[in-house]
Amino acid sequence: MPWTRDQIAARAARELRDGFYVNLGIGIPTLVSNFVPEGMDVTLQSENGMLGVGPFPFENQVDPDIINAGKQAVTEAKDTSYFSSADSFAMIRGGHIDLSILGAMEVSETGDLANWMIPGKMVKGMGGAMDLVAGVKRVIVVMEHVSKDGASKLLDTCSLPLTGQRVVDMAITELGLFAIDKKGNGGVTLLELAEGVTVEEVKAKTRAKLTIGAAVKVA
Amino acid sequence: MPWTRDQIAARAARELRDGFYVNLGIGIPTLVSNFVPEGMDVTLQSENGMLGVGPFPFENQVDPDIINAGKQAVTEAKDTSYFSSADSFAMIRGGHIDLSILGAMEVSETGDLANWMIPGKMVKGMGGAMDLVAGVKRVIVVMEHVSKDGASKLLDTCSLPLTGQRVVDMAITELGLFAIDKKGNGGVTLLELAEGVTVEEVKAKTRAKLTIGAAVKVA
Amino acid sequence: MATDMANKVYKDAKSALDGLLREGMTIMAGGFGLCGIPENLIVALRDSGVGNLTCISNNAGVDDAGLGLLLVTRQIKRMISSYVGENKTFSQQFLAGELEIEFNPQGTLAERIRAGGAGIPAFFTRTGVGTKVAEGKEVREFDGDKFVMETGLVAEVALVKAWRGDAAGNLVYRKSARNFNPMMATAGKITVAEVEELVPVGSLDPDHIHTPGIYVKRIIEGPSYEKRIEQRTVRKA
Amino acid sequence: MATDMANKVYKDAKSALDGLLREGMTIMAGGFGLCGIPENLIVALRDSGVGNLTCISNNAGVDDAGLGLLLVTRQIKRMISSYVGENKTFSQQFLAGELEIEFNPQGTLAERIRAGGAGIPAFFTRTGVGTKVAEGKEVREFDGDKFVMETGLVAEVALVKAWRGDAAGNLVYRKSARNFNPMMATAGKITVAEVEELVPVGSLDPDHIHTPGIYVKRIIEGPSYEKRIEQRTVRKA
Repeated sequence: MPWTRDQIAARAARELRDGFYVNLGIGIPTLVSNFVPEGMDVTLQSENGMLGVGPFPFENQVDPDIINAGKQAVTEAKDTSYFSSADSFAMIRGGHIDLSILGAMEVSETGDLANWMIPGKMVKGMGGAMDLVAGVKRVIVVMEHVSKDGASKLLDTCSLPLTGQRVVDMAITELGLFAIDKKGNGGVTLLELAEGVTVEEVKAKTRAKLTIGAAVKVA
Repeated sequence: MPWTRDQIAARAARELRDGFYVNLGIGIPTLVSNFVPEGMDVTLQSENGMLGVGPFPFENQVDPDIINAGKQAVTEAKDTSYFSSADSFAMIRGGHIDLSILGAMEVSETGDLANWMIPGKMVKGMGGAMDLVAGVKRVIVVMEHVSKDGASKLLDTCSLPLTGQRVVDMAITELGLFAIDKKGNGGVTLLELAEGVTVEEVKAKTRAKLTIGAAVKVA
Repeated sequence: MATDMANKVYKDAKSALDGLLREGMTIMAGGFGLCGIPENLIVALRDSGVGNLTCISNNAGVDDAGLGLLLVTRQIKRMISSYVGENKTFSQQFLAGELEIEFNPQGTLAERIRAGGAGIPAFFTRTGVGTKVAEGKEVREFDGDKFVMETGLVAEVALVKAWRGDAAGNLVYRKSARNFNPMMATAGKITVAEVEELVPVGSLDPDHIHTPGIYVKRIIEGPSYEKRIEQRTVRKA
Repeated sequence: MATDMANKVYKDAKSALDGLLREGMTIMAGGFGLCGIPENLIVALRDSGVGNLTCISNNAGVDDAGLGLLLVTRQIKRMISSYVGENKTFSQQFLAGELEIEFNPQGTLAERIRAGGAGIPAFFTRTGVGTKVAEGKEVREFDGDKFVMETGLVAEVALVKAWRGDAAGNLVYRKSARNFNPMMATAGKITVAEVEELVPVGSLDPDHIHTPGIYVKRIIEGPSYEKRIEQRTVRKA
């Protein structure tokens, strides 16, 4: 069985470390906050200008002045601070955020990321994604392995306009976990396989230079 | 009688306008704050990071965390705000300060200013002077007309290393008030003469292209 | 223009914009989504009827709130934004070729505005290198990494929203409603602020003021605030 | 390095610097004159004996306080400052050729540090155009005016002083003691903060925090503060 959205998020959460400052994108990335290990100190940043983002509010806690970058109502953590969006992106661009987890349309074997526009369709804008992937220390993409029309999203070269070049360190899909060689000649290494998924399925659904990690049991 | 230091400061104060935000340098410029007309709203900025600088404290008001850019103990005004030095110079560089009044070693007829170093002598540093003259909307220099060894400080060209190029709008000395053509071909125009000072004395003590303003009575 | 304290306070949004508006001008408007937007000033801007505007704002509001109000009336010719996904009117006008858009990465937009207010005409950032954003711009290496040059942004008028303010123009923002407001306050040739509460001068702690009064030329206390929430995400008790 | 909250608090200045120091390193120290300087951390740095330091600080203290302490012990090889006029030891060592100095205009220094912390490798400013400061640097025109390119500054360790702080590293400065501390907190690879009062997490208002905890890796409560005033200018009652 391929991983569910929750299982992908749970796997991504295992990349968190005590003391990390993390920025989570919208969608599956948001779910990662549900899987932070008990007792681990992880601080969430929201790029509109908030450090220390708590869970969604109870109905009586909703405050229109407390929203995250997805424009969702959220709450404060115990150590929250607010700052301007300029200061927020100074934090991001300056390399102070340990990890960003975000979604993607395409990821290439050299770590190129496309997640903001499809030529010919209405473009909504890149928001803070370009700043995040360029500035954060480590970038993990969580996404479905193939698009709705069956095309691989893990490619040798992105076909869509880029969000960032050589920026993705790791991709987690329903099929498994992949390390990406963004600094060298490129290449995707399958490090973990979802229970019940075969290496053959991964190979069939991946259009990138793929290596099977030593720890992966070839069924 | 040439103007005293207080008279120079008082004359400079007449260049203030209601609602102005002003940065004053050390020395005679500091005295200008004693001559702000009653009822006029002038806000003083100090480049270390304070807007709304009040007078020196009474003995029991001294607070080591409230100092001006001259490292002098000062007090708060009714509408004071504090900010970082980066934000302070963003304010200065961004052209938000209406007027800067500061001292000088030399001023040229094109508005060049030298007030920070004498080659061969120990250099203390330029502090915020270069930022102020480059960023503030209008710059008035208050200074003695000649140096201790009798050399004119109002020159065709500065001999000392510059603090800023084409930055000074007006100079006020013990001999009078001078407009400086910093945008065009240069030139110093005597607009006001201190009581009892002659145009001849000004001419003798000025080494710049000098025009006598129409309103100045030639004795 | 008089900038003394007494004269900074205006009685309402309409009078606060009086004499500042003209066809084809560039206006900044604070806020992120509908959070921290200058609600009352935007309505007054809409009611003024001034058109052909270039608006610099992170988003374009929704169809019936925020800058969306100015899209419905077709007062906006061009937007400089980072994300406009919440607005259907925007899509329609854009696809019909009636509206221009310049997308900026959000952090680049924020920094360009900060630079504009700080007298910095250009700066280098790694954001957007190797993407469409860098096309036509100078790309330069520093210490072996590539950076793209971006320019400062200013506006003829900046409209900002704060929580509290005083007659000297000092502003304090509340929580994540701060967002783009502080930089825009510095980058407007004329900055007009609206606040939920106008408090007496001297009642704001000098250490808590986010925008020093020097940046604010006109200020009003808004009569009311809708403060709509776009995504009312709640937990079950 | 662990950065979780509990581990950010150190018992004293000496332990807070433990493992961070090495000969020839670059250190930033906050403060303007003697106002807002990290008094206790500077003493601990002096006591460590580490030498050949490059110090980035607006001033160089006085002979017996602030960075002056490190000049007396000849631990500083090079200063990047804007004004060092208050220090006689400095003059002597400089004139003897024992000390290097790079003068920066104060605003350029402040902005370079801000840029360093914000991931901006270079920016343009009009400050210093046509002066010695611009020599050897790129000068470029924007809109008909000339600007000089300045680069971002970072340090291996930044030492800052705040009024209050918490175990998460959040800092609040007091009055004009803020000065260079906030930018330096962002520009240190490792930032160590000392505060007059360490308060419980949650007791600082999120809207009043000047330096978010992310920037502070280690924090101590200083045992005492001299807070010397350089110019004790008083009015007669």
